[in-house]
Amino acid sequence: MTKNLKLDVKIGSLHMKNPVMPASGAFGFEMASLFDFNELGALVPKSITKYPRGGNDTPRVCEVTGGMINSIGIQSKGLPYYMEHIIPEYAKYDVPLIASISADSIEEFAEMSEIIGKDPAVSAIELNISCPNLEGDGKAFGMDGDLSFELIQKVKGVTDQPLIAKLTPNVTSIQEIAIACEEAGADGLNVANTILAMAIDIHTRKPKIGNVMGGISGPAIKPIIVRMIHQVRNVSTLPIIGCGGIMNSDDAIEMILAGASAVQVGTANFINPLSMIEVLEGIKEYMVEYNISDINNLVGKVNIPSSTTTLY
Amino acid sequence: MTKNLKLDVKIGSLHMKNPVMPASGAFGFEMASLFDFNELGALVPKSITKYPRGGNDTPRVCEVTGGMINSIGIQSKGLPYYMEHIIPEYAKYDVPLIASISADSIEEFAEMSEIIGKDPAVSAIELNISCPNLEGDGKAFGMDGDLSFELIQKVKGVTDQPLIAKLTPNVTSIQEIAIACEEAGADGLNVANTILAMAIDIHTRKPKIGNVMGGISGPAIKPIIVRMIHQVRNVSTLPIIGCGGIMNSDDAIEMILAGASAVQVGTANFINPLSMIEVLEGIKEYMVEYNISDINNLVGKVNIPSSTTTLY
Amino acid sequence: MKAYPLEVLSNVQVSERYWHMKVDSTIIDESITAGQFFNIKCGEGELPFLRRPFSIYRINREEKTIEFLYLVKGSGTVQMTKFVPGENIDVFGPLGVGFSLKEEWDSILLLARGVGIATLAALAQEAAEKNVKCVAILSARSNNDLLAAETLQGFGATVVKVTEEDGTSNVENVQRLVNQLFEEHDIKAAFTCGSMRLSRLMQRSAEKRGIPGQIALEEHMGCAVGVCYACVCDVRGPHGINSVRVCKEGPVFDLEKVVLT
Amino acid sequence: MKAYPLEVLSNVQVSERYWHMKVDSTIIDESITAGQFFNIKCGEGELPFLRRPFSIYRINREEKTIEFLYLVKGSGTVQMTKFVPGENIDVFGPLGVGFSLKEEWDSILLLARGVGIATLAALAQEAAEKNVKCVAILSARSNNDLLAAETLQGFGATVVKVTEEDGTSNVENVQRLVNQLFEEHDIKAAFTCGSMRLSRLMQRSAEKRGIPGQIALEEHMGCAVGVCYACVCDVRGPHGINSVRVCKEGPVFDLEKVVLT
Ligand SMILES: Cc1cc2nc3c(=O)[nH]c(=O)nc-3n(C[C@H](O)[C@H](O)[C@H](O)COP(=O)(O)OP(=O)(O)OC[C@H]3O[C@@H](n4cnc5c(N)ncnc54)[C@H](O)[C@@H]3O)c2cc1C
Ligand SMILES: Cc1cc2nc3c(=O)[nH]c(=O)nc-3n(C[C@H](O)[C@H](O)[C@H](O)COP(=O)(O)OP(=O)(O)OC[C@H]3O[C@@H](n4cnc5c(N)ncnc54)[C@H](O)[C@@H]3O)c2cc1C
Ligand SMILES: Cc1cc2nc3c(=O)[nH]c(=O)nc-3n(C[C@H](O)[C@H](O)[C@H](O)COP(=O)(O)O)c2cc1C
Ligand SMILES: Cc1cc2nc3c(=O)[nH]c(=O)nc-3n(C[C@H](O)[C@H](O)[C@H](O)COP(=O)(O)O)c2cc1C
Ligand code: FES
Ligand code: FES
Repeated sequence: MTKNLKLDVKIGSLHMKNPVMPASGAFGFEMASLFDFNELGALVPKSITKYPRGGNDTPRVCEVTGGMINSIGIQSKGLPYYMEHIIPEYAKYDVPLIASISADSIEEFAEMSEIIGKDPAVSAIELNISCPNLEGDGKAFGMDGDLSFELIQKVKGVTDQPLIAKLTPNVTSIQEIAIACEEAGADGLNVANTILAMAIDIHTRKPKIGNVMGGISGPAIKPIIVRMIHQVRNVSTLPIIGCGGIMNSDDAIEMILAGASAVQVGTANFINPLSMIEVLEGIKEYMVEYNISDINNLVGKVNIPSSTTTLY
Repeated sequence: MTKNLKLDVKIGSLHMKNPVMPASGAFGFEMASLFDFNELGALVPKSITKYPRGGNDTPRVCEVTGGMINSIGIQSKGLPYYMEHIIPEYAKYDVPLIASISADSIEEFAEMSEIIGKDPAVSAIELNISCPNLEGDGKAFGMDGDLSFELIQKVKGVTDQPLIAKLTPNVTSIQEIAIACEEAGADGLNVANTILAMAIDIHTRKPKIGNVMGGISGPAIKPIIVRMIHQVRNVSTLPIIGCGGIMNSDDAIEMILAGASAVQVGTANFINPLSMIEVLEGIKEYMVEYNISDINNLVGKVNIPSSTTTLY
Repeated sequence: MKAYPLEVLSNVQVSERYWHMKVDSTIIDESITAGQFFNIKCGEGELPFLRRPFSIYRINREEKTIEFLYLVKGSGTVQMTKFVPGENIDVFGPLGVGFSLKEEWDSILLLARGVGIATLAALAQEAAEKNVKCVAILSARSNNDLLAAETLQGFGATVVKVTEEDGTSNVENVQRLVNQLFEEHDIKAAFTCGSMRLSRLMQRSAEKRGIPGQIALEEHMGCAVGVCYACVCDVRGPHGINSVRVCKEGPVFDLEKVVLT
Repeated sequence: MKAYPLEVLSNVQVSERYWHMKVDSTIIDESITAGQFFNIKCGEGELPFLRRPFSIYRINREEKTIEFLYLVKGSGTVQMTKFVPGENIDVFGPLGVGFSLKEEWDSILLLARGVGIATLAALAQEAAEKNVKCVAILSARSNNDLLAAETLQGFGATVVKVTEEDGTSNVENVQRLVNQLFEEHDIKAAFTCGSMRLSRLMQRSAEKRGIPGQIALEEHMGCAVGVCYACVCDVRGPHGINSVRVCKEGPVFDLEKVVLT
């Protein structure tokens, strides 16, 4: 029965055989012995920066209710190492590779995208626009509609790769940013990165994260992300990748019903290394149970009562 | 020993004998038989609207990891009933009463504040600027710095009561809103209201909340609120009331260390009706343990390592 | 009402989906009436986050115990099955307004569906204590779910069972039974709980005959004490329809006044 | 490495703050070495959220069991005390790089503090199996915390205990002991775990004598497999200081290379 399920989804010219993939920064080839990467819809390595970076002070993670805070600081070996050693490692698999890029300026995003985009092993680029704009006021690019527009448009001009904008949830209106990215030519939207958070050890009175603040991930943020997916779906026709707090297939299906065409699993991998495989299996079972032959027929199919006020 | 602890805090001319009070909407005189209201720093009834309101469709609450979503819709009996029946009920206690106001327009906020402000039983007004601006685009007043400024300034002109602006956390920069409120003459800032969220029942495919979206409260949001308190503390000298996810005294102390002068306890009351009393006791024990004689000496005393980058 | 630490005396599975729990209520010095409920903390830690509301299934005033009958549904009730005898659990209540049996009601009809039976069982017990004749139609998916029937019979109630399993639980058949029992037993008041469909049926049938009645409602709850307005329902009042709180003005309401949707 | 469901054989409190757990490791068909660790899921539900890393305390290859010694610290370890014999727990590993005893190291000195003793115990066991002479200085708050001393003695190790209780655990005294034992036992390699202060002392002392060594580090972890870069520390490499992962390149590192802060 599961044989006839249509699970494949598209983001621009990126074609994935199923909607389940890892979230950047919570996946790597060190996991290759745990399950078969060929089962996934796509592979998404940790975000790469142009130059090598050392990352932030430890502790870089701490546990909070229903999740964790991380502030790794995008420790990276730089673009040349990435092109030479990391991409080839993933190219071994028969699954599209989505390269995630972090940069300090729009020019750097464009420059890196151009280089990475030329690698035939790469099938799409995810632009981590949640990282701070070091030439501007230090706020993330994705906190500003105009900057997001400019960034995507610039990158669009230098590469033909499908572009996924990874939005930050730390905004007043995720719709506004989504629209800006769509208008600038993005092929898909990742909703979303982590939510900025902080925890303090009341006995040492020190922040629990070396870098004081970090991003919260895990089930605690899922209801906020589901809301944002639904909001973005209402204003944009772009395929959405839902990301934030998925622990099991029910969570993934919830995001698909809210409007996501695909999902990324991050923190759950740390707790159950087989999370992604189980999410995929669970989606199939749900489709069989409810007689859904094509996953795309579930996307955005939440039943909104007509009487609902649009103000919250 | 706890006898000599100085626990009293001030917000403008509002003087509270201790920093622990309820959060609006999660408290009422139906709880009077559970503990002695006179133990609290202040009493905060549910937000009142000018006209009676029926509230939203049920279900109005649902459970999520580490919290709950609510969308009550501010069910209210209107201002005249409030003045005649609700305020006198709270006036019986020897504790300052903070009246929480929700309104659809700036004029309505001013009109209501003027009326409520004249009642001698009221000691301060909390302006719930997280509610939507029905004359504008439907976004909350507190999502826009200019509107927040205008709102507070208008209200400041019609009453001498200390004004507390209850901020919404659904913003790109809570600092910007905090500064606007301070410049407009607010006496204190409540950080913060609930975070907009959504949950879907994957079997019925219906939203778990009748009104589709609602606000998430409870420990899941605490790390986000702690971060915002810290951010606001860095840009404003106004006393902050920390609110969001406090379940016990450790959580309250964490917020105080982040920069809160007082705290509000909401959802925790639903799980443990003695939460507020236990939070207060726990704060006292902590002060004794660490030899803190005046609670004000703890406010904002998180130890930030000097090497920290200011970009997150 | 208060959050009482109550000792679990027993907590056992009584059928495929139902569990029965008895707790020591000695320390509760308030009166408890049928139809009231308790809000139970189902786990020691943070999970599940909210308490869960449960009606009182039996009140044993002499031995100072109370009993609950619960359906295992989601995270909260799954946790509850882990309560072990000897353990103290955190039980908040008694909450809300229960049933009230008027003097003149010497013969009553109960119509309960599923776990609604748990709620009406306490009423049957009270009826027995007051020598009120009690007739009950109990509806469920399967006979296995109808274990509480014996409890009601133990109280001297006349019990009619209908189930999907037997094909007897359809609205037409229940309507026929209601009509028949109203006549046969000269019913003075009607009570219902557990199904919107059956409640509407009972409301219409009682109205037609001018028979008064009461209904116990369920709604998702926040505070369970009346402060948060999470649990509202509509009832007809002298000045039109009012939104009232199931946890405070209810969970038991006059059958004729409730707006059933 | 893999997430194995392992049966708990015993889980008992062995002193005021320490617990000892033995699990059946029959299904693990990979090799496990002293110094490696497992990342344990401490509760069945969502709490605590993350797994918790624990070194192997003892490896019993014949009976196919492994043992952990753990300090009850916060939510995770409190949950672990609730594991009961017969229960299957979710144990992910073996992870990281363990100790390696070189052929020529016929006499080694261990310096462990607190729960670091658990980590070095497995090394003492391996030393015993390889007929390597093993001398250990164990430091703790109180004698009560030094229960593992007997385990080490059982492996034939010479054990010196120092505690706050006895006033013997100060740096000066430990330094004196280290110097003395280095001489007395013609130590060829030095190992340490559990205290930054003592690790620095050991690093300096070994360096002065040109003695090699290894150190087991702890750091807060996310993935525990090397993908997230949560657990980094600095080590000196041929081209300067490198940031490496405690979970992947460690937790055991060459003593002389680690940058201790
Ligand atoms: C006044 C009252 C009396 C009740 N008496 C009984 C009883 O005697 N026996 C019994 O088995 N059940 C009773 N219920 C229903 C019972 O409260 C729910 O079945 C239970 O809360 C389900 O929790 P869960 O975690 O197992 O299920 P989930 O479905 O996982 O619960 C998720 C959330 O929804 C809420 N919820 C789900 N179903 C209901 C419901 N029907 N009513 C209110 N909230 C709900 C839960 O409280 C929880 O917050 C009563 C409900 C009310 C309001
Ligand atoms: C490689 C390695 C081996 C270890 N071996 C042992 C051992 O054999 N016996 C033993 O008792 N302890 C050992 N520890 C420490 C043990 O992991 C912590 O004591 C435990 O995680 C505390 O969890 P908790 O929930 O009880 O405490 P909490 O303080 O509540 O934990 C909160 C969070 O901080 C993390 N954390 C707290 N302390 C540490 C720590 N020292 N190292 C890493 N993360 C920490 C927890 O994992 C958790 O995520 C080891 C740690 C590492 C990294
Ligand atoms: C340890 C860690 C490292 C991360 N690193 C990156 C990163 O390099 N680039 C990025 O775009 N997102 C990064 N993220 C965010 C995740 O990709 C994902 O958006 C977030 O964790 C929410 O999903 P989750 O709740 O499933 O983990 C990281 C998350 C974690 C926990
Ligand atoms: C059921 C419910 C009703 C609420 N009603 C109001 C309200 O009327 N006005 C208001 O300003 N905040 C309201 N809030 C928000 C709380 O005051 C508080 O800001 C929020 O719940 C976060 O705190 P907590 O996590 O301690 O609950 C409500 C919250 C809940 C859970
Ligand atoms: S549950 Fe709060 S008013 Fe009923
Ligand atoms: S914990 Fe993730 S790299 Fe070590």
